[in-house]
Amino acid sequence: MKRKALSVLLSAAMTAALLSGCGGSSGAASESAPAASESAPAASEAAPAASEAAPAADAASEAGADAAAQATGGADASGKTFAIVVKSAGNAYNTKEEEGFKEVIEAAGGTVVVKEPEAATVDAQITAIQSLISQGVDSISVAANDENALQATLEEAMAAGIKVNGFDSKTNADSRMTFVNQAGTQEVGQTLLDAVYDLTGGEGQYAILSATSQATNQNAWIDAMKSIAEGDSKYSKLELVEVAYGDDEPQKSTDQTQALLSKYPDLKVICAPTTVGVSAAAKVLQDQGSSVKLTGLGLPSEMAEYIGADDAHSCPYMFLWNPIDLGRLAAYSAIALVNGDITGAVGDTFTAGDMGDYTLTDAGDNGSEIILGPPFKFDPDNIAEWKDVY
Amino acid sequence: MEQKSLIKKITGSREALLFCILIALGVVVTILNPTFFSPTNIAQIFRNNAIIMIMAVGMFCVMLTAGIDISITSTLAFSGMSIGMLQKHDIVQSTLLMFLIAMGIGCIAGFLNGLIISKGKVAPIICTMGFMYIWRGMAYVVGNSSWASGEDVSQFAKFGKDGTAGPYIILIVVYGLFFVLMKWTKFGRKIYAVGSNAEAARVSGINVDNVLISAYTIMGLMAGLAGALSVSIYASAQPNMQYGKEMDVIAACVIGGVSMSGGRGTIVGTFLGALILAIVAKALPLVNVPSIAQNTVKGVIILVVVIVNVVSQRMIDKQNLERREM
Amino acid sequence: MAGKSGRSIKAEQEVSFKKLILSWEGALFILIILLNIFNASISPSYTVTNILREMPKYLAEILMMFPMAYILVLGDIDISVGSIVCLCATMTCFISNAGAPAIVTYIGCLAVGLICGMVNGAVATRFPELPSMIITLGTQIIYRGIAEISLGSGGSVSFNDTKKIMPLSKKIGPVPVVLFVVIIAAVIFTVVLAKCTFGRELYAIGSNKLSAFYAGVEVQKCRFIAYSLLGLMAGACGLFLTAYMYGANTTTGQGFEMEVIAMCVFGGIATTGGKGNLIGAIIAGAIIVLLRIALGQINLNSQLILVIIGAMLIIAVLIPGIQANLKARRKLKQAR
Amino acid sequence: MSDSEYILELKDITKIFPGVKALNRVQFQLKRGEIHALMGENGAGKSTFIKVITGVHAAEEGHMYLEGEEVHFKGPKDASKAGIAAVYQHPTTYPTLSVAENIFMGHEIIKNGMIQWKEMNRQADELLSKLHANFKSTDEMGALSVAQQQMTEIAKALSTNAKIVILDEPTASLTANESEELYRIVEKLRDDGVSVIFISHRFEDMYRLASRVTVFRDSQYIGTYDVDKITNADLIKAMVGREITDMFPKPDVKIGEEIFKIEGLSRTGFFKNVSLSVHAGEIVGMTGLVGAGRTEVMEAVCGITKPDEGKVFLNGKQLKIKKPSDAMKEGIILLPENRSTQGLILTWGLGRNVTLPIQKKLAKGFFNDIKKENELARDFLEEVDKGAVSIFDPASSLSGGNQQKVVVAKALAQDNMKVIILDEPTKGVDVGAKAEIYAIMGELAKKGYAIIMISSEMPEILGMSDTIYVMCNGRITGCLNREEASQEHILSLSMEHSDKKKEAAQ
Repeated sequence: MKRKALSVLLSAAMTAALLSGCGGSSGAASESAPAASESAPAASEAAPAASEAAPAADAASEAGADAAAQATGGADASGKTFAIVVKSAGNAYNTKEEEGFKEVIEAAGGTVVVKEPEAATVDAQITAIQSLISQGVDSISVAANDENALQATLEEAMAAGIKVNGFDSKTNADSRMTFVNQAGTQEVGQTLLDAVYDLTGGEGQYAILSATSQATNQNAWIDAMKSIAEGDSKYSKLELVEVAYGDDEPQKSTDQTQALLSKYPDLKVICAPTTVGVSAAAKVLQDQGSSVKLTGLGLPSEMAEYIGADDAHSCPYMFLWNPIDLGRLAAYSAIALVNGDITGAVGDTFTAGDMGDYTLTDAGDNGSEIILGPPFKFDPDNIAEWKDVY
Repeated sequence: MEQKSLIKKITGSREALLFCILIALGVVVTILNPTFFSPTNIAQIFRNNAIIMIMAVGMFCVMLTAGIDISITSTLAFSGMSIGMLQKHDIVQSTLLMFLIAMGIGCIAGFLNGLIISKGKVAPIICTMGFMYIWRGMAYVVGNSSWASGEDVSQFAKFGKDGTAGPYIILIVVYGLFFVLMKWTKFGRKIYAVGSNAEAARVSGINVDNVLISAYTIMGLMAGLAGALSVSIYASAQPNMQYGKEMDVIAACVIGGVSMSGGRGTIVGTFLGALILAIVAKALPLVNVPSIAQNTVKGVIILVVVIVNVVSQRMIDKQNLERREM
Repeated sequence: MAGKSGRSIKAEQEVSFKKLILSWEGALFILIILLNIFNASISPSYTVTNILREMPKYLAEILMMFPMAYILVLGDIDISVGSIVCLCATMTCFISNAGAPAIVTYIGCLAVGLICGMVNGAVATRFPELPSMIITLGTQIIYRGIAEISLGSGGSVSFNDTKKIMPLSKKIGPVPVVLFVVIIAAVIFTVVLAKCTFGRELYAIGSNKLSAFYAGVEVQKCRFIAYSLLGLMAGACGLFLTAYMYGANTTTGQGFEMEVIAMCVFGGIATTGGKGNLIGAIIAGAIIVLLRIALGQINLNSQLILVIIGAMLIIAVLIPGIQANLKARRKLKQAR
Repeated sequence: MSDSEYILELKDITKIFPGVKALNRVQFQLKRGEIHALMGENGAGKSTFIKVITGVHAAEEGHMYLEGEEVHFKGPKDASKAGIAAVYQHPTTYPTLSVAENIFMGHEIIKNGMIQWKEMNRQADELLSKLHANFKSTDEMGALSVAQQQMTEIAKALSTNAKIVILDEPTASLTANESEELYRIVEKLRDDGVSVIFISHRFEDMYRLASRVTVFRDSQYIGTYDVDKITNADLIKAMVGREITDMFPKPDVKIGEEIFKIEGLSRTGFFKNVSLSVHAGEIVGMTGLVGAGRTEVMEAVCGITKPDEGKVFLNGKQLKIKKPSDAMKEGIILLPENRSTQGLILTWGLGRNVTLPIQKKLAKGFFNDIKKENELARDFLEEVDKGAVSIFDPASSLSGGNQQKVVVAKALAQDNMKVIILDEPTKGVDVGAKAEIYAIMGELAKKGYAIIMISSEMPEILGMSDTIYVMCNGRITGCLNREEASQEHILSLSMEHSDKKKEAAQ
């Protein structure tokens, strides 16, 4: 009998431990709790990024409350709760998006809920969104891990009166009201292809190192590159030898890069439109002192090591947009949706604070999109400045 | 007569068989793509798989005791992220210290596993499953949603840079050390003894709990070392580092002939098993098998190797029976 | 003890209410009540409607928990189920997109799962020398590999016509269809394990394979059935997941095997076989799911949730050992 | 060296396990250079006592003197350092390691911190040749027979240069001539000045070897006797606590028609061309060396393994048996040799164990009929009269003899039983329980069942069987009836073949 009493005691102790454990950790996670009062560090960190494409501009002047006042631009989000669902936890790029999102919503007086799924899978995102529906948030901004897989869940959210917009990585038209696109697909394709054209000197072999084979964005960009190359005789001397997939894993990306090098001795350029792949490839090329050059899409902080004009660096230049701005624009569009300024129809316009006015355009999939702007070029001249930003 | 004994030796010894498979594999790939057999390629095979190979040594010790550890890549991520963050925030920059810290963290993780498994009588797979979640979560927590990138760890990454001897030296030292340790020392034989028959070991005065704890601590140590090496080789530390690779490590051991029921296996076999997997991973893109099929090929190899092993064992048994005079 | 002759052996088991409450299942039951109070106090959104709405994905997973319990009771383990889910979900989409009617799609999905389970079972029974962990490690990689190959570049597929799978994600009132399926499965699987001859055979095999074989239990047949059932239910899980995801991709079902095994083990089913029951596993599954829902609702860091579940798992498996230890010590004292 | 008469002396040893006193103020004295038998029923505390001596268990109370000086062993290592080596009842070997490693485990030959494999193998081979072993130091332990493993264990004891060697039931799994070999080795040890403690259930072992015998009963010390001064009956009385009048209660049964017949059964590598027949009420004894194929024949008959050729008839009808349940359906019941790994599920209650083979028969559809099962289990357990209180007691809580009776109850519960095969039914069973099991066999014979008993113990083969088949090297080398059977005859038949082989080799 005493034994039995013991088991109850133990289970009670376990529950107690759980209680205290949760108490402690929910405190630690206060960044996402509704009553978040931090603003100073986030704002100051975001300050240099608040400027758009021209980095040298008035960064310092826009700090703190000043930025907030300007940012609201009449948009009022007080009393409303805005949720952001990124692709996965523990990814610096995602954190930057959250940062921008938070800055705008908090300046407008709204509450932010950040959801970082435990893994970059659809079902982790479904779980997160379902939880947000329960909490009765006013808007959800989501960077989808799969274009179609969130449809059922997001439809449910919309049916519950929640405004849904996508950003960074598209969901299909049925499961969103609008989509904040970091850059037009064609534009990215064109930019990358031109970079390849430039680095090869107009002719020769190049390869692409992508993320996973199902990555929506990468596939769209690669398709755009291919179709542009086909359609323009300017690129006729460029030969795309292979699209390799590094699964956004450093090890596999490394393997794949090395395989490309040994398979194609005449290779001139590798184009890696993914942040993990580009840095893995950059390291391989630089370590080996290979003559193959690299370009693609990468985070400046990750790539600073490898960007340089001389042969000691593997990447002369690369591109990316500002993930902080992407987060901010997602926030502005969410506020506009919640306030009814836009409905998600093509042609709607809204003001994104200091970022200016944006118009919803046709995304080509029966839905609308908002394009942040052209991708930004990082070269040896500006990389030092940007590597500390994101 | 001599020839016969040679054949017998090959079929009788797992290592010799694996070595033959390895050679055959190398030859086939080289014929299909001559660039495969180049010094750089071979060097890359070792360098890129140093992490799996090092952890395979620890897994070998654990599997010898009839255990298993599926928390290793989480331990790797936790130790790797820890030193990554230490560098990012410029707290520690010494390469040696980095390795020591990572290995220390690994040791603690391994020790906890060993303690719970031996003293708490918990099934290894369950205990390590719990820690798999815990350490992976801790890796995210210490990272606080950021990662250590090329520039943060640039100093440290010099150690594992392509072309430097660092990773190879670590590989050679680890395998050399454990080859001696497992075969020629009392400590190594104790691990074998516990895995072969824990009850007998207890009766003959071996402290079984201590042996288990040391085996898991070695595993943790290796995972920590692999964590540091991984940060150095890939010049980055992310919380999802090497996710799911524990299965590759187990597969390497199993292909290498380490028995899951304990007490059987050699360090050479483990090495060859890891090498076969490494060559397959390296060779597939070279012989134009789409990388998408890589997993399937890997799975098939695992199954084929273990089934062939069983079938050949049955055939040997049957032959022995038929030879028996009546 | 009575004298040698005329002694009669007791054949009635004392059923005590106290014993029932203080068993592992009883402790879990008390825990789940406490947990609900705790959950409700930390999350204002912790309402029945919300829980029912958030549950389906977990419920689909729990469908696999029942046969997984069988496998664990047998002393085996199957780590390929996550991959079977992926393959089934993928094939469901292909079958449906090829124009098959709804019913054919459903059956096709279940059939794929069943075949995967049967392959596991066939290898495991044909080569009983091999540890099930190794076999299913191999098939785990192969099944997901096949899904990856069939998905090709793009790595995901979605339904052309989502109407076909709509009935599966429907709700009757606030209650999702999958909950009814889970309840039916729970009743069948629990009763079979606890009350039927097949369940008894599973326990016999898990407790002592050789004794069971000598006693006429068809060990390999039972194992084959258990693996097949697990495959079938993994198919069912995949089917429901596609209904919630309108498709499938290469990460579908990733990590499910460990979550499902964790539920069983938390519920008191030992991986060494022969121990535990489904009632414990069901309560344990509910505890884990409800805790995840509540912690998700207060937006706790998703990784911290995993840390908590990992810690719970370790504590749960440590308790019986500690308990036995204390008991032994007390008995030693009494004997002195 | 001390001049004490006793090399080892234990006084008032008490050992407590959770809930039970395993040893209660036990005494023991071992003279220098003697072979001392330690006897007692199962559960009397002999094995625990040995483990106290070897330091595996620490005694709660009492003193232990080695060469007249008090010693306290903290673990098995201390004992082995002090020159005490033990060969346990179940060989505690490492099946995946080599013979040499098994011998030198714990005291490897080490130079500069490195194990000297060559030297170890050489010394191991030396030891093995001393024991006339027919295997090498590099062989894998798991591939050896039980007797060979036993021999390795003895080599291990020798390798430590032990002063005291403890043998815990070393002959339990050995056959007559293997035992003979063992006796020779033990005597040689004694002649070399080693003191030996010898635990056994077999009286022949004791008479053959020991000069003195100590008896334990119910965890208590009963007495120490000179072997040549105590009668068999007195010894049994000391062990059992009561007198056993008739050890082999073989009833006079009229043997009926032939029920069961095996014709030309063969399985490659195990047995060849085995034929035998059993009549109603007949007890057929099967004997021979361990490894002669006796168990394997019966396992093939019962569907445990598949024979390559041969026929099995029941009541003149040829049977097709592919799996154990087929045999059970036909009414052929096997009581396997190893209770704990083959016969019972130790963690289960007795009732569940008894009804496992018939649960499907009792079931209502798919559902277990638990009420009926429990009643039936109780009835049959009462029939064999074993020492349990409830059918829910776990089988592990019973002693070896009582476990065997549960196995018998399990067989009896199968109502269609026609042929019953008992494989070593009294192995490791104490004297009292042995007699009860023989009585049950007698009862079964009276009821007209056909009974096959596999046994290595000559007394029970001679005492219980109507017909005796002797096997050697996979073949039946002789069939004797009760009258013509004698120990010498059986022994010569069971070694016939191997002798021939030896001759051929020479």
